[in-house]
Amino acid sequence: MSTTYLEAIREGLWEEMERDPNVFCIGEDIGEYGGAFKVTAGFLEHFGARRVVDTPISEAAIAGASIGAGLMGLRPVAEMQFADFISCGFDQIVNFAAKCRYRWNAPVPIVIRSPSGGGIHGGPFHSQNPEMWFVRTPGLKVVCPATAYDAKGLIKSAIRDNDPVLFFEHKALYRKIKEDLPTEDYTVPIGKAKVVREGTDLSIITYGAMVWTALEAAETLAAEGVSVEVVDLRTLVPLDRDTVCESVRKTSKVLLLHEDTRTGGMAGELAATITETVFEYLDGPIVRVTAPDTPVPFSSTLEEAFLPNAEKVIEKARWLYRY
Amino acid sequence: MSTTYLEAIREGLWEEMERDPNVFCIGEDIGEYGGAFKVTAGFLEHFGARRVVDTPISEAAIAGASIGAGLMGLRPVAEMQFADFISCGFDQIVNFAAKCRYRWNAPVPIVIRSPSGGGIHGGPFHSQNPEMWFVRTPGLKVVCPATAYDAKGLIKSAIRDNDPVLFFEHKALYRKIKEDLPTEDYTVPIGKAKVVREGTDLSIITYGAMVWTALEAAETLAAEGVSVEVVDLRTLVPLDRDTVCESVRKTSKVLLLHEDTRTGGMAGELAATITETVFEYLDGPIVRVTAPDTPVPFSSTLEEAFLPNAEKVIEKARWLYRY
Amino acid sequence: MSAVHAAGAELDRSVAAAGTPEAALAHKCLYYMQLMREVEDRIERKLYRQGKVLGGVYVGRGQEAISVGSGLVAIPEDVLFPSHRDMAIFFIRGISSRRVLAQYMGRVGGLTRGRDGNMHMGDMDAKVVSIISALAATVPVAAGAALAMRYQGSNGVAFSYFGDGSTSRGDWHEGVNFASVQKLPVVFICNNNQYAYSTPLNLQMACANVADRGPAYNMPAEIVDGNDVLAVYAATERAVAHARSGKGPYLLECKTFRMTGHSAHDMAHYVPKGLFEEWGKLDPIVRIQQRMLEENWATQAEIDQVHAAVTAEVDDAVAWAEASPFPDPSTLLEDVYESQ
Amino acid sequence: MSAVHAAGAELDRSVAAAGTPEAALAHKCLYYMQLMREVEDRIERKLYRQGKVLGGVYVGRGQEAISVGSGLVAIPEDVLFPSHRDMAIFFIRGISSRRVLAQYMGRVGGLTRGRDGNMHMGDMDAKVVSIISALAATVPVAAGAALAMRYQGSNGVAFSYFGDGSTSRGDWHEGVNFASVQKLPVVFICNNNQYAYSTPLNLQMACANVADRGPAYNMPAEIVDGNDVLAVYAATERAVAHARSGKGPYLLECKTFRMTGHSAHDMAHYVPKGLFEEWGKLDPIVRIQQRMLEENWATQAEIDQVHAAVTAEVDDAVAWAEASPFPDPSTLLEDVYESQ
Ligand SMILES: Cc1ncc(C[n+]2csc(CCOP(=O)(O)OP(=O)(O)O)c2C)c(N)n1
Ligand SMILES: Cc1ncc(C[n+]2csc(CCOP(=O)(O)OP(=O)(O)O)c2C)c(N)n1
Ligand SMILES: [Mg+2]
Ligand SMILES: [Mg+2]
Repeated sequence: MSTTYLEAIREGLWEEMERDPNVFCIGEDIGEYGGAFKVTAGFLEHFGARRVVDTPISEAAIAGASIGAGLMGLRPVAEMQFADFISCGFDQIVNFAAKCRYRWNAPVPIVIRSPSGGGIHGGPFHSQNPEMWFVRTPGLKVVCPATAYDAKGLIKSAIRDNDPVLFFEHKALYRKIKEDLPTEDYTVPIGKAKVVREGTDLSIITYGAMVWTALEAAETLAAEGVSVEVVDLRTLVPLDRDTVCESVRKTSKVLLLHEDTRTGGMAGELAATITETVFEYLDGPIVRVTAPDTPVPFSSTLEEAFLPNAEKVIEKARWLYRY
Repeated sequence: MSTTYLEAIREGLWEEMERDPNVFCIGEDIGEYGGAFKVTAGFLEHFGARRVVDTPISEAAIAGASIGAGLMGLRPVAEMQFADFISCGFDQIVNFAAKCRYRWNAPVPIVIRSPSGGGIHGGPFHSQNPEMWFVRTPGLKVVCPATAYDAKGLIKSAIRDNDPVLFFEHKALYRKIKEDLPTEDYTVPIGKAKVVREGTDLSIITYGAMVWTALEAAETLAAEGVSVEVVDLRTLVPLDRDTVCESVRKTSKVLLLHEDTRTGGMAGELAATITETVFEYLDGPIVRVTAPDTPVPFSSTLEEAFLPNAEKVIEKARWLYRY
Repeated sequence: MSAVHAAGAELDRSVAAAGTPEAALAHKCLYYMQLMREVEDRIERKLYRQGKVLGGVYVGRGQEAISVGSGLVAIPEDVLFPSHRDMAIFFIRGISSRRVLAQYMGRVGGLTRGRDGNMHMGDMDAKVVSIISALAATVPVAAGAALAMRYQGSNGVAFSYFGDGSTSRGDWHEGVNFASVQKLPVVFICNNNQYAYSTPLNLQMACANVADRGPAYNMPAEIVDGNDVLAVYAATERAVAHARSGKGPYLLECKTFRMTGHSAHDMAHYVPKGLFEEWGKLDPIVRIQQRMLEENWATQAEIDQVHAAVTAEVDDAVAWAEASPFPDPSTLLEDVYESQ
Repeated sequence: MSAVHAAGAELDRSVAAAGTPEAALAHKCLYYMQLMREVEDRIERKLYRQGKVLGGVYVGRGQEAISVGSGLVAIPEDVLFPSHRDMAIFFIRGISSRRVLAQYMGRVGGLTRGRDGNMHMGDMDAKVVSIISALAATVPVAAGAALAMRYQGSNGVAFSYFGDGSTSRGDWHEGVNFASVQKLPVVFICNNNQYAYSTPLNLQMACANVADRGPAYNMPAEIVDGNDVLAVYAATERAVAHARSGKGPYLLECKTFRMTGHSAHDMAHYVPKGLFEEWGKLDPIVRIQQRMLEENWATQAEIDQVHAAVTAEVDDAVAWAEASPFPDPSTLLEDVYESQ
């Protein structure tokens, strides 16, 4: 039976709570209501209020209480109702959670789950991709799964990880994609990218919902005789630089793709990594396809123009291929 | 008479308050005490409590109240006691201030001054360089002056600017550098980089305190016959991509330097900009010299190892020159 | 300000016809409450279901007395910070139902020109500041506006609106504390509708009333029946008098009930059914109508006429909004900064 | 736990010699207050001036009764969250003055191995959680630790310490609110020393006492003389009994005065001179000594002996700390993540 991206996360969380009594959930409206997106639907009934902690509207307290519980040896999984509200608990994450181990050897094994991304007419405050705030903060791990399989495997790894993990769930994927999942327990390692399509002419390096955009573009380009390799980073920190560079060595042409806005986005880090590591292999400029540097607009006409899509990727890829 | 970097900011702020009755200061301990670094020493006596507003320990309220006053047509200049505490008022800055104009055409002409940077044994919470959190957030401008002249000219431009400006003052420069300043009113435009040393072999692109490190390295390298061009970005947003690319066209070799940690740092954005714009001019890998991906350590031995310095720049530059 | 409303003529007429100031006030209250109810009904029960309104839809059905009763106290100098359930504030400040509907439909005629949706809108000319999604974020911003008004020598007051759940946020505390230390002219107006999304009060706060938080800031706090528009009006007058006279902020807790789910997609299964019935009997529009009849401030025919006028106004507004174009994608990059 | 202290033998002896539990408690209090005073004096007045301690130095001189009187109430299960003026907590939890001094000097012998400085230290084995600089950030973290203890079936209580100024922060409010909604076992202990850096109380809060904030959370709040170590001890016993019994958090406001500048570089010109004199008379160490003499809990010779033992302990600790190496730069990249 096929499992959606949302259901995969739900299952991963559920199984980890069954497996380890130290795992618990905390967040706004996650109990009786089951969470804004229903990821924890049924959890309260099954696990009880001790392990499914509904909180006041207090993102700093959600993050802070998770840290406190993590320091005490529990494994809290906190939910931000939308990734856009993570900025309300920001200091706890970037200054408290991120630096405890480094400063006084105190592990903070917490997971912060955040539905992020656009494409659902959410407008400026329900569509953001805030991963780079955390990618640039040493001490945090950052995970952005693109598939149901990875979402389940990575949420499990995140929960078992002994460092603070930011887990970004692309909300447009929640109910849009599904696949058959193994019935037995499995994990996907944090820090390993995956070549999701092999190719020889050009590499698209991407993550999150844009993996699907890249695959769509690759399909069209294949018909035109352009062989595109697609690398799904899966984890942004730690970054699997080896897999990225390996792909560049193979194709010599790189298109970096993300839904996040351009300036200061992940593409920058990738471009720097590539030029400093495999510069000699490059056979053309490194090209970026990203959202422009604006807030996420609400209206469909604008949001469509704002979000990267296969067309935009194809156009840039064609140009790069011919370069 | 020579003016320090700190005194230059103080003068710029003072003159703007004299010039425009809508300009006022707000922050913790900025009144009678004159601010943690004494940037506003004497302001309370001269301008009175109406225009020098001491606040409770409430960074969100400092940012939020500044936004409210800015919406009403005033020009608040807020002080974060240390840049490290800006994460406590984060949501106000990245979601409120940054998006008002875009969303409902409401300008938020505020300046947030923050002493940032290491080298003063401040440890993990008094040494951070948080500029990239804001560089990646559309709607904010980000300014990082390196000299007393620029500090004064840019604080004035920031105050006169009709968009929210994050103004990072490198605290290690406060009393370390000085120069003669013009006696007449002047400004330095936001968004314009400056070639602070001309060269032909290699470009170092940098900003903030690292400009001095770059110049020191360039001096040593000159003695070895390597002609280094040093570009001081001065403003990170808007980014003067033209000046950066112009320098690369000239030298064909680039070393990117910042005090901020490596992953997700400004060097990434620069590397991406360069490879997508002037790839053909590149005659070697783009090289980064940055702090490593750790919190800022306290002990001198570690902090020294952590911070980029002329030696580290020289070593990389030599390698690149020979490449 | 009524000129911008299609039904403005009817409002002016009925206010003028009212015998006493009290009756005139009641007429105004009825008009704005009816208008808010009608616009929100149209949005939530029609346009949203037709797919013409996208994104989140939050309505203030049953809570109209709060924004209307308090908003009508505001003078032009005052700056208002409505929450996501205070639509009437926009109408009272002269923003037409046309523009509000266009906003919901993502059209250029909306206050954000399609850049943002629903109640995420503002207009500094009308002195209405847009919320951002992050709850209570406007609270310190309202304090800053109040600081600015005192700075500028204006006698304006900031009206800061929020729900019960929003008082849990750090920004709420920082903003209220700063306002009270600085004795700023702010009235803090809480719509305590007993739920925050699915979260009931007892999971939100340990105190019995939001007003119990007043003493923490040495700030007077008053509880008022939030479904009685004239009571809200009177209490707001007290609050505003306090704030305007320089005595500092004032907290008004309006007890009410959210007669809907949190937003249009939420069926509110978590709310005990009996509560809807109980509070349904206290509907603020029905109550003001009854009062108007009892006090002879209006006849049933006049009351019906208000409803008819409002319905006609909203029909026109919907048509106007639907005729307003979607934003041109070529404008995508505009307005992030003053000049690009 | 006294074994880790060089002067532990003297402490054990004097406690054992005390005739009554009260006298024994007084001896403990004196020892820890003296030790904190001596270590801080050495740091601020000697090592800092010699350039051997770098960075910010904040001391709790004159406030020792608060961390000592409350910290001695803690049982091993309890988790403590000291503020930057609560050094004695570390000693009470068995962390030696050697390691504390090494911490200040940035040596590997410090609790953070030179990675952080001054009071930014913790040790989960001793159940002491490190502050971060951002004030009040530990407040929600303490609530989380309390949640964990209840979850784990422990009867531990979280001791959350902070200053008057820290109560202005949003995190403080969110943490206290969450703890009170969840009825978590936390005692919130405020050292109200009347200043936050240069900021006096009246610019920090509009209420007269921090305790006035209790009702906002339906939380008992008590004011105690923070310069009377036995009074602090007794009040903490009440607070802890409440929290440990499952009734939820308790707020203890310890009135005191900061007898120094904010940090070693601050001359506190903004503090009216008279206040130092006035509060100097209420020095908590002098007061417990007087009490001990009055009550015949100790002789002057015994009191002098405590001081001598503490001085000797600190002499040894300074030497030990100075002998501890600076961190090896080759370790620079370690410990950011579990495995690199
Ligand atoms: C900081 C933040 N966290 C979470 C949300 C999601 N959210 C939107 S409205 C809402 C409930 C608000 O409750 P309340 O303040 O009582 O206002 P009401 O909707 O009841 O009028 C929540 C949790 C948000 N908008 N902002
Ligand atoms: C969020 C934040 N803002 C500002 C500071 C700078 N700062 C350090 S201590 C201090 C004063 C603290 O006052 P209080 O809470 O009363 O504690 P006290 O020092 O008086 O014990 C300030 C403003 C900080 N550490 N954190
Ligand atoms: Mg509510
Ligand atoms: Mg204090």
